[in-house]
Amino acid sequence: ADAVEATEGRVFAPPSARRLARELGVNVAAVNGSGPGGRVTDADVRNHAESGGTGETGGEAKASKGPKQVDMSSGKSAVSRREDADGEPAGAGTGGASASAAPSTVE
Amino acid sequence: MVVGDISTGTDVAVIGAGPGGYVAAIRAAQEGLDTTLIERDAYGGVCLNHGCIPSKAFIHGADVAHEAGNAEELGIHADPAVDVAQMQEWKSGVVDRLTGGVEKLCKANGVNLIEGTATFADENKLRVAHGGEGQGSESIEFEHAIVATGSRPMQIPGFDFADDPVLSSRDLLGMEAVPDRLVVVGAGYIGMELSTMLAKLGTDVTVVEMLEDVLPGYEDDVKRIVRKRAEELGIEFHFGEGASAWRESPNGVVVTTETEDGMETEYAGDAVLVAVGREPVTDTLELGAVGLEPDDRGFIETDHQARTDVDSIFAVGDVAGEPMLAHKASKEGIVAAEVAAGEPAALDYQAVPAAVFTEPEIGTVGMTEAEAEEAGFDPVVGQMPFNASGRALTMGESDGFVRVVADEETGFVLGGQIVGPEASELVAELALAIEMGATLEDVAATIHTHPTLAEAVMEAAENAMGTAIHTLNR
Amino acid sequence: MVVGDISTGTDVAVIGAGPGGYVAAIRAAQEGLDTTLIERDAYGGVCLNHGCIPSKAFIHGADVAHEAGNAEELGIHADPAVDVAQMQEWKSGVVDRLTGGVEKLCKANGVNLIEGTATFADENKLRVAHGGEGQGSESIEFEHAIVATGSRPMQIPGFDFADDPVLSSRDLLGMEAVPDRLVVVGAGYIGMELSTMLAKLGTDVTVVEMLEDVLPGYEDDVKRIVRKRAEELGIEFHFGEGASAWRESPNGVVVTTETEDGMETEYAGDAVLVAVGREPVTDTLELGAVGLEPDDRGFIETDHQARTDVDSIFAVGDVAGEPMLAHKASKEGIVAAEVAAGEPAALDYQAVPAAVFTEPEIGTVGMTEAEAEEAGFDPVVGQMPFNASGRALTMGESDGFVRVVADEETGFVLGGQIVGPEASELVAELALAIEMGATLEDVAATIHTHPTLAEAVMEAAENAMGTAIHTLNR
Ligand SMILES: Cc1cc2nc3c(=O)[nH]c(=O)nc-3n(C[C@H](O)[C@H](O)[C@H](O)COP(=O)(O)OP(=O)(O)OC[C@H]3O[C@@H](n4cnc5c(N)ncnc54)[C@H](O)[C@@H]3O)c2cc1C
Ligand SMILES: Cc1cc2nc3c(=O)[nH]c(=O)nc-3n(C[C@H](O)[C@H](O)[C@H](O)COP(=O)(O)OP(=O)(O)OC[C@H]3O[C@@H](n4cnc5c(N)ncnc54)[C@H](O)[C@@H]3O)c2cc1C
Repeated sequence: ADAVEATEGRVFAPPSARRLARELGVNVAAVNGSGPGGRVTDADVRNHAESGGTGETGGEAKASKGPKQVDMSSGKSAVSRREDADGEPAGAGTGGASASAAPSTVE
Repeated sequence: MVVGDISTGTDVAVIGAGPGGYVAAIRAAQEGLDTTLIERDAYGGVCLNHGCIPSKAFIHGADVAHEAGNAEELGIHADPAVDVAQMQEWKSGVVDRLTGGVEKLCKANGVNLIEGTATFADENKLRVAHGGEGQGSESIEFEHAIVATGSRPMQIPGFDFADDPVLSSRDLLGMEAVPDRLVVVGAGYIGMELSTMLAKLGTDVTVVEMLEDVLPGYEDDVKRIVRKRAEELGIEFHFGEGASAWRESPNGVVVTTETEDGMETEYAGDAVLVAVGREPVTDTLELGAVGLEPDDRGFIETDHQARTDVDSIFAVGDVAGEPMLAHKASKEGIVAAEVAAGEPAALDYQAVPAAVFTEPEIGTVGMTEAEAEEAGFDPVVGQMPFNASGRALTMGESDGFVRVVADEETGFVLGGQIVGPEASELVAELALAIEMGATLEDVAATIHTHPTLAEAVMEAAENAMGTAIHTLNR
Repeated sequence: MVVGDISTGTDVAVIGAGPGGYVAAIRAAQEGLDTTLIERDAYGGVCLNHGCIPSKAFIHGADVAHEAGNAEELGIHADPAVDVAQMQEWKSGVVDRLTGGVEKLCKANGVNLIEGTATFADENKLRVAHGGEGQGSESIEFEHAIVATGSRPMQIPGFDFADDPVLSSRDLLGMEAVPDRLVVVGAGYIGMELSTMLAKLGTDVTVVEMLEDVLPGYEDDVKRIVRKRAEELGIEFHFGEGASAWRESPNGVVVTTETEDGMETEYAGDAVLVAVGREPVTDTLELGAVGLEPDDRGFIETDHQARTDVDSIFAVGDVAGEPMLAHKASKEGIVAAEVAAGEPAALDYQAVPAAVFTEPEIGTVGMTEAEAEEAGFDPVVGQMPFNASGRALTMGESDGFVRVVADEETGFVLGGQIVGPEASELVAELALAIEMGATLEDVAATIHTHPTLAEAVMEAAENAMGTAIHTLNR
């Protein structure tokens, strides 16, 4: 549990994606979201973890915003991680559930 | 062509100003289209004038009176006298305010309003006959037409709404006094809502229903609670009996029912309310002129963009099929208007919530457990009874529950069934959860205000996950 | 060590059985930890015994009576007599049922329950003193302790709750009769909820408040509606005056207030209720034994996992800081229990909703427009007044509105402020929207049942997008 990080400021990722991030030791604020407005999905978190990203706080990442956002570890900008979120669609790999895309994902 | 016929052109002609039509017209105008809305009766359609709104106003009034008269346990001693004529007047005030609002909103958005009955001349032309005879008519050429002509109460053989003691829901909602005794034919949602309301206002209600239970389409444990409460209010149910005839009697009417194997029974009342369903209104339209034909049940068929088989014509609301609900009509109206404006809109919603304003209320959205199974999911179900909810108990309510249905593997919320206080409101959160593709965990992890009924939604999600605090997990 | 002292060991010792503690204990036990819950007074803590639950029960009772007595417009004529002693008995029944439920749930989940006052001996040991003198004590060795000792009403100089006519919220909620005249010191949420409730039950309420308005922390347009309705109920407000002294008088008490520039005024009542805030309870714990010291305001500081500076000790609920709300306490309790069990849990929620059960209710969640600006967003705001809501009008309610605050660029919902009927329930949908990272479009595109108050949430989102149907868009 020591790897669990605090993310201050608003995070635009559902609770389930935030929990996954904690489990994988990823700072969700550092993940570039592929959802509408940059919303972070489970797949985004997994991609981020697989590509070796962990604790960076994404100063530029849309997933987290607000002045209180504190760089908890490396200070690397999430911009450098942008290539990680290579077009994985929101809700990818969710089996048969048609409910996996929020209204705003339909553009 | 009739002499004196004026002909005008419009981008979008909307026929019928119910929640399907007026919403379509406003959105079309917002999209910058020249929009004309034609209504032959009253702005707001059935919903505002004879349906949702007047029924809920009376139900609220009946609730206030009933609750106060039955709160001895809470230390409240009252014997409310209800002046139904006055309640009617209040209800009419509410209706007038809302229908006036619809008219104002249409105008403010730049919608042209025309009073009259529209019929199709061809695929791009309507004829509008104004009011009574000799009031003239006009032609309207349109790029797109949106048909939103709604529905009317169904009649059954032998029961004609033209006869005084045979009441439709509309007749009943116009009442100046409550009947002492009423026979209600049909235990669907409209029959149940009105019966419950009347029972609270003091009417002896007898409900006859062809099927074996109330509220077809709802699950047994949901029905049971509503039926039990209705019975406690004094409503008498007779299932498996179809109304076959009625006759006048010295003090009202006698309704004859028949079972499948021919057993007849008679029930007496001051009048008989027939609430056996609603049928789409297409006979006002001369659909033949554009080559459209209603389906077996009388609906106009439409695709995922609310288009009919005729490219220039959309259909929305009750006339376009089930569920016959105001909010489904409005959604279709919005989509039709946006498609007419060239937007990539579609009827891609995941779920249409529905409410029944009985005692207690029912709110449902998405799939039941059985439906989820049928759809190929491996459903997991969580439940929270209101008798374990702090808020429910402080309201003197403990019947009912919140149930959440989800996909076991992914946790996605697939549906919810709520029966209990404010169920109609509580279902909104689950509707959003379904549309968002939220998981049980998402709902469970969202902090819910204490003490509220909405906590039960969270708790039901936790129960499905095996982590509920206020119920025992399976 | 005291002679006869038994010593037992436990994985998790939870101190205090309020909504912070009992929830933590149940979750810890669910996680498979050996869990011991120590409570010195009553299961359920302040919330169930003297706070949320009894206040909402009385508020509901007062509402039923008041609504029935003021529904002439609806044609309902009633003059309810309220037997407050009976209402008290009903309320106690509700409380007993819920606190009994808490005890049962703890046991069913395998939590060991101990009655007594816990104090720290060291970082892994508690001393528990049972009941009165001579009842003995025991020691409990723990792996982790969760402090959930809650809060108590604050006193102000000169007003001692030990004096009979000086009432705390707890005293007031134990009343067997309503006072004819009451002076209330403090117009925060507890003062306002109780004043409103009493006014509905017939008390002449005079509220004195040091600040210049009711409900500090809420926006002006929210406060205005609640204050106006309170005034209509006959509540008299005196702002900018602090209560400085009281004395007995032949028929009750006289309370003296003082303005900033020393002007004194006197107000008479049967008694005086002091509701000026609550302070954390840490003095029961001997925190010094583990080297912990409360902060300036008396709270125990914790991190994002509810841990104190001592590794083995967590603190949750009112004792761990603002907002002092039951549901925030429960959330912290769950997280502390999960962290103690080795789970990667954290207090990473995005928003804590809050409700005020005044007339009408207030429900808020997330950021206000000003807070969003401060946080660096470019907020866009949408609003739907309840006087344009069909459901609100059918309930005879038209005051208030739903406001949604979002980020202009991304559309993400950041917050909501609701004042109006059922605001406490309606805010749940916006809380889910915020946690999910939903956009305005997500909320607007979700079909909402007609006619419900929840439609106003959708409409407010549409208003922010410039596509509202039932309000004029800016
Ligand atoms: C008692 C009762 C209670 C109900 N309660 C609810 C509820 O709580 N929630 C809910 O969602 N639904 C409820 N409904 C159903 C709801 O009223 C309908 O689903 C809704 O009104 C459908 O809207 P619409 O726009 O399709 O048609 P309607 O509201 O039926 O409006 C159609 C309009 O078209 C006009 N029209 C028809 N033909 C022409 C023509 N040729 N030219 C011009 N105008 C024409 C009609 O005069 C009418 O005004 C209730 C219905 C009833 C009867
Ligand atoms: C009138 C009123 C109305 C309220 N309404 C609401 C509302 O509507 N919604 C809401 O969210 N909040 C409301 N609150 C606030 C709510 O009651 C608190 O936020 C909540 O009770 C905090 O929970 P807790 O678990 O932190 O502490 P508490 O509920 O205060 O419980 C602490 C428990 O610890 C016990 N304890 C203390 N020291 C020891 C010790 N050393 N050993 C053993 N036991 C100990 C106490 O006896 C107590 O039972 C209201 C409060 C009041 C007074």
